[in-house]
Amino acid sequence: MSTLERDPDDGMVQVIDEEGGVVGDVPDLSEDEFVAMYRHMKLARHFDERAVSLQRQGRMGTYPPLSGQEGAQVGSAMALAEDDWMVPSYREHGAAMVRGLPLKETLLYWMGDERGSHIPEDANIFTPAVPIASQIPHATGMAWADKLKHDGETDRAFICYFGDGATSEGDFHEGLNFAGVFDTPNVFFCNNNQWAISVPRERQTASETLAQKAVAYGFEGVQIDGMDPLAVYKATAEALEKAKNPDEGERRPTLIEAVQYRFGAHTTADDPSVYREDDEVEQWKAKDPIPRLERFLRGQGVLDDDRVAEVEESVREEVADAIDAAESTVRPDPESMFEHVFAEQTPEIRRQAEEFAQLRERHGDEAFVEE
Amino acid sequence: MSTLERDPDDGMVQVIDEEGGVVGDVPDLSEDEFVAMYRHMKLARHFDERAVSLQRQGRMGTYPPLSGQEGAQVGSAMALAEDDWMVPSYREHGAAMVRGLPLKETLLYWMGDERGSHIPEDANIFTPAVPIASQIPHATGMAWADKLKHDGETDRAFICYFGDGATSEGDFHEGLNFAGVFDTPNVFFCNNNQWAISVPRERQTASETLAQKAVAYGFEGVQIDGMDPLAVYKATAEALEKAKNPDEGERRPTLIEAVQYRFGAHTTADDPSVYREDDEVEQWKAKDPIPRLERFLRGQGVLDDDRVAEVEESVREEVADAIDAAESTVRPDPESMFEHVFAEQTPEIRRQAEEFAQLRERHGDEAFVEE
Amino acid sequence: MSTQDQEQAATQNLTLVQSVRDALATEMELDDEVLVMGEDVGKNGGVFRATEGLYDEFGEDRVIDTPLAESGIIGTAVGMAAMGLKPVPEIQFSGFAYPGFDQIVSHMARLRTRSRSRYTLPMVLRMPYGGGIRAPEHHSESKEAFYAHEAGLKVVIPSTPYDTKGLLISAIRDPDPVVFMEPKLIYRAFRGDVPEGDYEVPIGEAVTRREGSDVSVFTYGAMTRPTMEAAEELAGEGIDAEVVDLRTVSPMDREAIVESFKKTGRACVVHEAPKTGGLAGEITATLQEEALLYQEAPVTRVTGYDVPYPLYALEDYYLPNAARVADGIKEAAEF
Amino acid sequence: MSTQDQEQAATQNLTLVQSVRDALATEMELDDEVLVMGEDVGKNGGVFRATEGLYDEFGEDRVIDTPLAESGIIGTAVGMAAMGLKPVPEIQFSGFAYPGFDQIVSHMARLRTRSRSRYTLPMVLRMPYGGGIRAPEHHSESKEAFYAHEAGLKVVIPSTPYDTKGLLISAIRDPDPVVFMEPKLIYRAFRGDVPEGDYEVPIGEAVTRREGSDVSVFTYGAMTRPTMEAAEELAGEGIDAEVVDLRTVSPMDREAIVESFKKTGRACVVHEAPKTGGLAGEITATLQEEALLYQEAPVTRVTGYDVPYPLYALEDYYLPNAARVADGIKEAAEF
Ligand SMILES: Cc1ncc(C[n+]2csc(CCOP(=O)(O)OP(=O)(O)O)c2C)c(N)n1
Ligand SMILES: Cc1ncc(C[n+]2csc(CCOP(=O)(O)OP(=O)(O)O)c2C)c(N)n1
Ligand SMILES: [Mg+2]
Ligand SMILES: [Mg+2]
Repeated sequence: MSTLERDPDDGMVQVIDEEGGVVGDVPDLSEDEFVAMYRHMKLARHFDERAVSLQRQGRMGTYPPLSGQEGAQVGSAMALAEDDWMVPSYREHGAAMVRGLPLKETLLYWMGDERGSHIPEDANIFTPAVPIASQIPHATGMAWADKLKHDGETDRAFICYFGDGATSEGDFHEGLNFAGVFDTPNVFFCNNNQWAISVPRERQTASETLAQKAVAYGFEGVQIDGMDPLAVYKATAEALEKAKNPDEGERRPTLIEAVQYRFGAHTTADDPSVYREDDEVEQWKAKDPIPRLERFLRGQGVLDDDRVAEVEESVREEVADAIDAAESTVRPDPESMFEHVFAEQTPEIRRQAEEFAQLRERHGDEAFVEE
Repeated sequence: MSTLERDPDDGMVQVIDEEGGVVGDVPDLSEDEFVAMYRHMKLARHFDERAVSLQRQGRMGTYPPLSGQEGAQVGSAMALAEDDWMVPSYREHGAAMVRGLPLKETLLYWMGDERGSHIPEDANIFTPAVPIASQIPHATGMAWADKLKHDGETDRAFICYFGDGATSEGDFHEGLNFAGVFDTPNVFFCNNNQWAISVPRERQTASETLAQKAVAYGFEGVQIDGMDPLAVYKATAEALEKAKNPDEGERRPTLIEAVQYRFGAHTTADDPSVYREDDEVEQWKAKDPIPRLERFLRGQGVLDDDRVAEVEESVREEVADAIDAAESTVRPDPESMFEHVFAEQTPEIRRQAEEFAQLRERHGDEAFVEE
Repeated sequence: MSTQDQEQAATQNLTLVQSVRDALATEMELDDEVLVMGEDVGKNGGVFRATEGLYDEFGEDRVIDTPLAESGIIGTAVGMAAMGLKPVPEIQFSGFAYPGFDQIVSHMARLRTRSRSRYTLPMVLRMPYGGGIRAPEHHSESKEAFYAHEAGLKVVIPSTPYDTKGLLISAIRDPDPVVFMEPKLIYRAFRGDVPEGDYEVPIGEAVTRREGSDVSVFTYGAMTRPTMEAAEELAGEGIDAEVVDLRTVSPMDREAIVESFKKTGRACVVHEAPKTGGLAGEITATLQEEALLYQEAPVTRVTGYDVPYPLYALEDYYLPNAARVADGIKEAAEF
Repeated sequence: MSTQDQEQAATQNLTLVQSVRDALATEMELDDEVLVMGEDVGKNGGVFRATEGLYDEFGEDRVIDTPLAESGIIGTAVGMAAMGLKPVPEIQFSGFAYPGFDQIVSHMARLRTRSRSRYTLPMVLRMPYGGGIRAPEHHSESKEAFYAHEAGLKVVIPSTPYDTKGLLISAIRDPDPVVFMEPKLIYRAFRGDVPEGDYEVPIGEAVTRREGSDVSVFTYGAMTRPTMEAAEELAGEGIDAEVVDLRTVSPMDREAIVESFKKTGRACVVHEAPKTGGLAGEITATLQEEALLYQEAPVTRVTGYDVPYPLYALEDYYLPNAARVADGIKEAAEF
């Protein structure tokens, strides 16, 4: 039976428990895929640690850490087919790297360099949206376009990520409602990490689960253990299938609530000790998706100390290289500010750009930037 | 058992069937109250007919008819206690008249006279909102204020009206979600009249009922026969009770979906023949709440031919008087445009008002208004 | 299409709203990726009949009745456009665009910039705007200044059937998002010759509706009419007003504005939007920035008042009319 | 409180954001109907700490953490205010007010008018605005012109800790809705003397920060600082600039603006909002309407550019700084 059709009262979907023991149907992944999943998660975690430290050292601006959420991000991203699309929020660089977004881009973006927002042409990733929930209608529209363009048949699905807080916004409601009405090939993936900055999940809504909100849109919602990468993979794969499998009248969007926890601060500008207890953090750390998958894979004989060390080494290198690459990128050309507003500059923008060039000439860049 | 706790699969709550036969628990109303209910409904219907004809004759602007919806409007409004509040949309003048809004005000409002928007100080009715669903957060805020002011205890509830189309707007979602989180004394009353202008109910949302949307907010939703004024009265009374009955932890908002039909056009500017079949209208006319209540009350011996004639006569008189009063009201003072913007006019508004006075003096009103 | 072809092309005599419909039909015929969506645009043909018959002609996949949700309409259109479709969402009245305002200013206006042109939005957001039709509250506002102040949007406001069709076709073909505001007061007020087939009227170019030497009057949309009326009236009194119809309020045709002003040295700006923060301020500032030495009189502003748009019993007092415009022109002329 | 009392009152040395907090605490102490609500304003004390400690002091019924929904926040505050409470909702960054824009322009601004004063809205919508803090996208906009263009709203933008407290107290006591925009760039940039206890700084009154005779410079909020810097610099070069801090951008103190201009005949307007449709246009139009005969040079505008606010690597190039402001003043002075 598809995990999506479960009775909501059956609780969260789980495949491996906190010790890495098998408690559900293990998805059919090859050994390489299992290792890749593990490596992606390690990469995301290590990247995250380094990014936080770059910010602390003043080498990067505000940054939103993802530690604790690797299982949900990597598990779901790996379930996507090559042609599928991902519509992220600001915290999904872990998922985006699985889909081919170079770490360097992510670093540049958080270093305030506009060029970091350019998604490589061959990666089916939408530019991250900062206004909470506002990307949800986009994802619906993208999926809808695909369906319309391919005459109702489609073999692509569109996963859209957002947080627990996002479910309170009108755009969540409108985006999911359109998806229900027009049967768009969407998977709405809610990273319920228990907190929207300082506001706890229970304060966002009185509904018992976030998954049950799908009832309002006439499609299925499922709550899964978001710190179990295999449960995430499985539920996402099933939802993607349902989104694109074109059996007449059976294509439906799905809402997935992946229950998880953000170990760190909301962003580097946030101090979580003000609003939550260390105890709570510790409890959730026991569910850390990385050791959990590692234990499972060691148990399966897929990982051993050597392979783990290899992965750790290669991950460290990859991140270090990306940081070097980002930091050695020449600063963006200030005049680029006037580009990419329209396909063609308007006369007024051209005039302002010229004025700006003269201004810089007159005063030198020292007048603008404290070095 | 409260009708609010029914299994949603049990179908709509009904008290009298289409023939006026009793199929549920008749609410405990006095004979006078039953007659008042009947009279209010007849008044609303007759007012509606006259208003449409005034518009046709060019004596009034665009007007939104309510025929067919009298059962829902009057049944729910009568369930309110004196102290309760009503937060209407643009179509609830039938409900508002039950609560003491003079017909003359409603007429003035649709005649484009700002003074018609002034709700009498002693009527607990909020000014109608035109932007769809935007009044829902107001209702939540009003109820919340009442709860906060009275230290968590409250004996007032706030009913908020909106249509089926309104359930698609973000403000519906946000308003109900806040109500669920803060346990505000609200009853959200959805007049599902099957159409949002030309868009049918099934195109608004894929959810099977609108009532089930309450699941998303952690409170109860109930679907009722909105053309059965007694079912409406009953469900509303129970929901009001639940909203204000201050048993700790038991006060909850409710979403009521009152299934009904708009017999006429969306507004006098609309031509429903473009988008719906006469057949459909005829089918729903068989459920007309007025003959239905009349049959029931005749059966109970509360109404007979004489009393019906009496009611009809007095209703005709009341509407005719209101039209006279509205039409003999002197036109609003053009300078009133500059009033009620702020408690005190700003210097710029004062300047503009003076300029305007000079302009009128210079040109005479002929320059502005074609007579 | 060359000018010659145009002259040969059959013309129809259409109202402004019919020319909206004609532009949509023309582009939908030529380009499969163009689609129309919004509240009541399908079977009902739009509350103003701007999409009449398109549903029957192009089917429900290209003329889409949506749920009642402006943020959903604009937000899904953004997603569609990012995937290469060319959606033309309709907002029923400009006063109901605000639930979707975030999608307009945070996304429609910025997706190209944000993605460094990886994603672009060939979409047109249509909305009737303005007063004078005896409609209820929120149905009569004129808030083009909101959109003109947001970088990344083009804002077009036509005033004739011919321009409406040509500008709307240009807007649909524009690779960037356009807010297309239609003066509903003159949706059916008069007819004009409109060529069959497709043609473009360029975005960003003003047109002189009346040549004159004494005062330049800058206006757009529904206000073009009372302005022309006032200009004709004043001609009898010996004041020769030049009327410039901006047609696009962003990007504004500053060149045409300044050029006209250099000729006359006097100006009056007319719009129905409230005065404070309205575009008359922008135009005035541009004039004195670029041509102060030519200025012979204060630029007069004839605009809506700084009060909420009144219910219709008083709207004729709120909206600039020919008498008020004439006063404004005279004030500039006689200073 | 009389001036004398004020002099005797103890003063604290506060940053601008601390004075926001102080104003809130002061009014909440004096008036039980005042409450604070918004995202993270409770336990967390606001992402900028503007409500720090209020939750502990006044409890969760008066310092309310809400769900993440701006329309819900503003819309429920409208309902509360209509029932007589005095809510002070916080929007975390002005760039996130747009999901609630409909509630602001269709309801906050209009409920008094619509109900003919039966319902009034004694509420203050606080939001930090503006750039320069190295924040992500949408965290740096300056769109006061949107609110100033909507009749029925007052829009206040303080620039000093003293004014912040006094203006916020006035705003809370105002019977009508106020949009209170806080220059987050200078939330902690400097301290100033702020009296303990309550006092008002009147809404709608500009203040002259520096007297001068050559050029009038009109500005507000965070831009007051680079403007003052530029003025001081130019004093060395023999240009004596008068700096007028508007403090309220709607209703604008046109009298003070015109008066200063009549003295100098030259003006420069500085704001960080984009140029087109920004309030510099409004100010310029006012000047030449009321005092053209005094005008000796074009009014120069030193503003943000007409492009989406860039990510932070380039924001220092986007924001007007002292050098640019000095150029703008000089241009006006030397014309
Ligand atoms: C519309 C909007 N309002 C407010 C914010 C400020 N903000 C940024 S992240 C955040 C909390 C988001 O919580 P959630 O949706 O749970 O996602 P998480 O950050 O936990 O991944 C808030 C309030 C924003 N970015 N957009
Ligand atoms: C935000 C907004 N969008 C669009 C409209 C235009 N409009 C007025 S009524 C209506 C349909 C409303 O349908 P429903 O909510 O079912 O209420 P009903 O009119 O059927 O009572 C629409 C689209 C509006 N008033 N407000
Ligand atoms: Mg979260
Ligand atoms: Mg309806």
